Amino acid sequence: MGIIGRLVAGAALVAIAGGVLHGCATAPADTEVSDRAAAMMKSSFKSRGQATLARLDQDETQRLCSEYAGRALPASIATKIEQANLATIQYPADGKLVGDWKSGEKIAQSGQGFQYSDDPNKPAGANCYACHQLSPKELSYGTIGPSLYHFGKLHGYSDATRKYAWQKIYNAEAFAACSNMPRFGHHHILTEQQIRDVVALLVDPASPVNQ
Amino acid sequence: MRTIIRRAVAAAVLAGTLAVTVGGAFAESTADEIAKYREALQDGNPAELWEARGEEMWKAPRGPSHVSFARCDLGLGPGVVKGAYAQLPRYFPDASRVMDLETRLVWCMVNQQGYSEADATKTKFGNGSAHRSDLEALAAYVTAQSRGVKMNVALDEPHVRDMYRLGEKMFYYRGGTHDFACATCHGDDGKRIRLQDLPNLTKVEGAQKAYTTWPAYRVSQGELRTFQWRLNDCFRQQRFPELAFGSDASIALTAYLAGRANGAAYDGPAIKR
Amino acid sequence: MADPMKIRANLVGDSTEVKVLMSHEMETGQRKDSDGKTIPAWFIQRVKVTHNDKVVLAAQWGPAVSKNPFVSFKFKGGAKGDKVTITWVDNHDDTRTDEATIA
Amino acid sequence: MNTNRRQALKATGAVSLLTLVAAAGWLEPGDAAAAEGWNKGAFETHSMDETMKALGGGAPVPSSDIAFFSTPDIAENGAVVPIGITSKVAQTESIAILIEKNPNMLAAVFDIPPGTDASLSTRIKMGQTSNVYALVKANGKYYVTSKEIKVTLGGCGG
Repeated sequence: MGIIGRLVAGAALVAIAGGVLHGCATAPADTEVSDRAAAMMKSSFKSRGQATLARLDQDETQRLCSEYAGRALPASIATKIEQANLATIQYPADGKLVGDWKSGEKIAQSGQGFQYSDDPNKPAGANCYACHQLSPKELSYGTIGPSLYHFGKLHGYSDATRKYAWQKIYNAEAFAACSNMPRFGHHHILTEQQIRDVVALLVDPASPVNQ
Repeated sequence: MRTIIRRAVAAAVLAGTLAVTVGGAFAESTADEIAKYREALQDGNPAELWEARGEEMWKAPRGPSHVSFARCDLGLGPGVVKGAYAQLPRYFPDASRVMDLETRLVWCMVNQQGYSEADATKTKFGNGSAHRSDLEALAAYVTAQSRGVKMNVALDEPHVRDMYRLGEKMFYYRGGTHDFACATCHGDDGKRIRLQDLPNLTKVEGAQKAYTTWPAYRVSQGELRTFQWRLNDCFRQQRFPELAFGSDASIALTAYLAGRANGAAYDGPAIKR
Repeated sequence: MADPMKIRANLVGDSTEVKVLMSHEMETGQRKDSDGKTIPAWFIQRVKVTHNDKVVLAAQWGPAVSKNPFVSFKFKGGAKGDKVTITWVDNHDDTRTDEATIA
Repeated sequence: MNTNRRQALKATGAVSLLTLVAAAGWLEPGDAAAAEGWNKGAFETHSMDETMKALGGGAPVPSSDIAFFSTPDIAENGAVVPIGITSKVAQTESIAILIEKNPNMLAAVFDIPPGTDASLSTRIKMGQTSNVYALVKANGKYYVTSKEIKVTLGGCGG
């Protein structure tokens, strides 16, 4: 993501924080426990390889989603999280959103990347199959997210579908506040080309997902 | 040539029997077959090999002080093992700390057997016969002595209660490059990651089923793993930094999950994928 | 020295059911360590089970038998109190013998 | 484990291993060739044809008298795949397990003396989805059945 993009995102997230502080109904005791838990984690985890202690520092989206976890997220906060995250989404300069589904399938299969046990020089995967059904050939798929089998076929092979797939992979919080799905573009988990390839896996009529 | 012969034989075999799975398996039959797989494993659990080694270790004089665990108090009195795991973590006044089984074993090794902290925790997680973990063997033995005993973590004890509440916060703490919290994978009913069922740890039944089946022999690793390992490796996959062995955070999260398992009969060490 | 086996021998009807777990790496010789060096093969090659000096099962294994091997089988002629003896030998010529009483 | 068995195990330690196996007629003490009771050639084959040659037999006949039990169609992990085989072929002398796509095909051979059920279970490793063969030797002849076992990927770090 470009520097400008980051600044915009940062500003948007600061704006959410301001709004939340006013409407905050959390009991002081609970905040105190949260603060102590965060401090305890800082002293109980240790940096290892690429996974440094900085990973425990929450951004505003993570903080709010943790705070409201296990209970209903107020609509106003959900909207603010979604708007702030929508503002982070970057698009390729050449406007090309769709790559090679075959490469996308490999990315969808791979769970490598960002663990302290992973080689930081190897490209990360998106591990889509951990949570989603995609190609019917892969029996070993998870169900944390919805089935994406026939994604393109069902949504239509339109520009709108392609753009939505790009956005959702780039930053899922833009559409579903506190989604379980990682923000692959926003956190630079995938490169621009990798996102294109995963988009292709979803929207290319020739992809096994649409057979 | 070789391949051709092999194929020919295979074809002959296929033609001659109906024992071959017909292609096109789908989700329900996959789940059924995985259930069959797990059931078939129950017949012989290599965790017993760890239990036997742990029992020898528990009874033998060890360390620079050459004393056994006979004086080690897991909460029910010196040397008492039966049922002890079902009440851990608990607050130990002699250590002024809430401890889980592994931290308590280390405490006894350091304070009674004369080991240094570093020596006691040198091989926290074993790796093959060249790097065996005494702690994993001891944990296998101690936990097996609570089989069938109902989980009964003292949540009314203030120190334990506090750790439970901190652990609950940790459970929902999102962070890292992937925004994961424990709750990301363990906050809903009936979910799987790949083909692995994910217990919903926010529900009592889910926490009971999960907590009471650790430690476990992991067939994927050929090792017996304790709950400290379970948490350590979850956080690795969460893309978090490393959870330190026996750290307060590890005990807080254990207290939360063990406390939620209260009332269920302990059923480990188990065997798992 | 290798760890003891865990042997269960139970009379079921007129058969003795034997279940044994052995502590062994069963290293295939196909894996590499973190430095990229091949880990040498190390596995049990032969197993022999006897009851009253009579062989009731003999096996030859390759490295495709799982780590910490498990075998279950039945033989006829055992009685409660009899001994079942199991010996394995691996490719390092390391060996281990344990016995259990039929219950 | 009960204490009795533990004591039994300890008592065994006192018995000389060589005495024990010599009594069983398995190894002769001092026999330099003792270690050769393992059919090296048979464990280094890559096809049914080669394996049969190494075992000294001809092409096996498909038989419906051989069956798998407690053997799932899908293994959650290839490191431990439970395999149960029962042979109803008369005079079964041995049962072998072969995995087509493993680096070496033969996994294990069990000799079944008279008085022992021609039925056993064990656990084997599979590198990938493959056909698994149950090969039975009876009265000097070979019989076979097979099934495909799928090996799945797992885990969030996979």
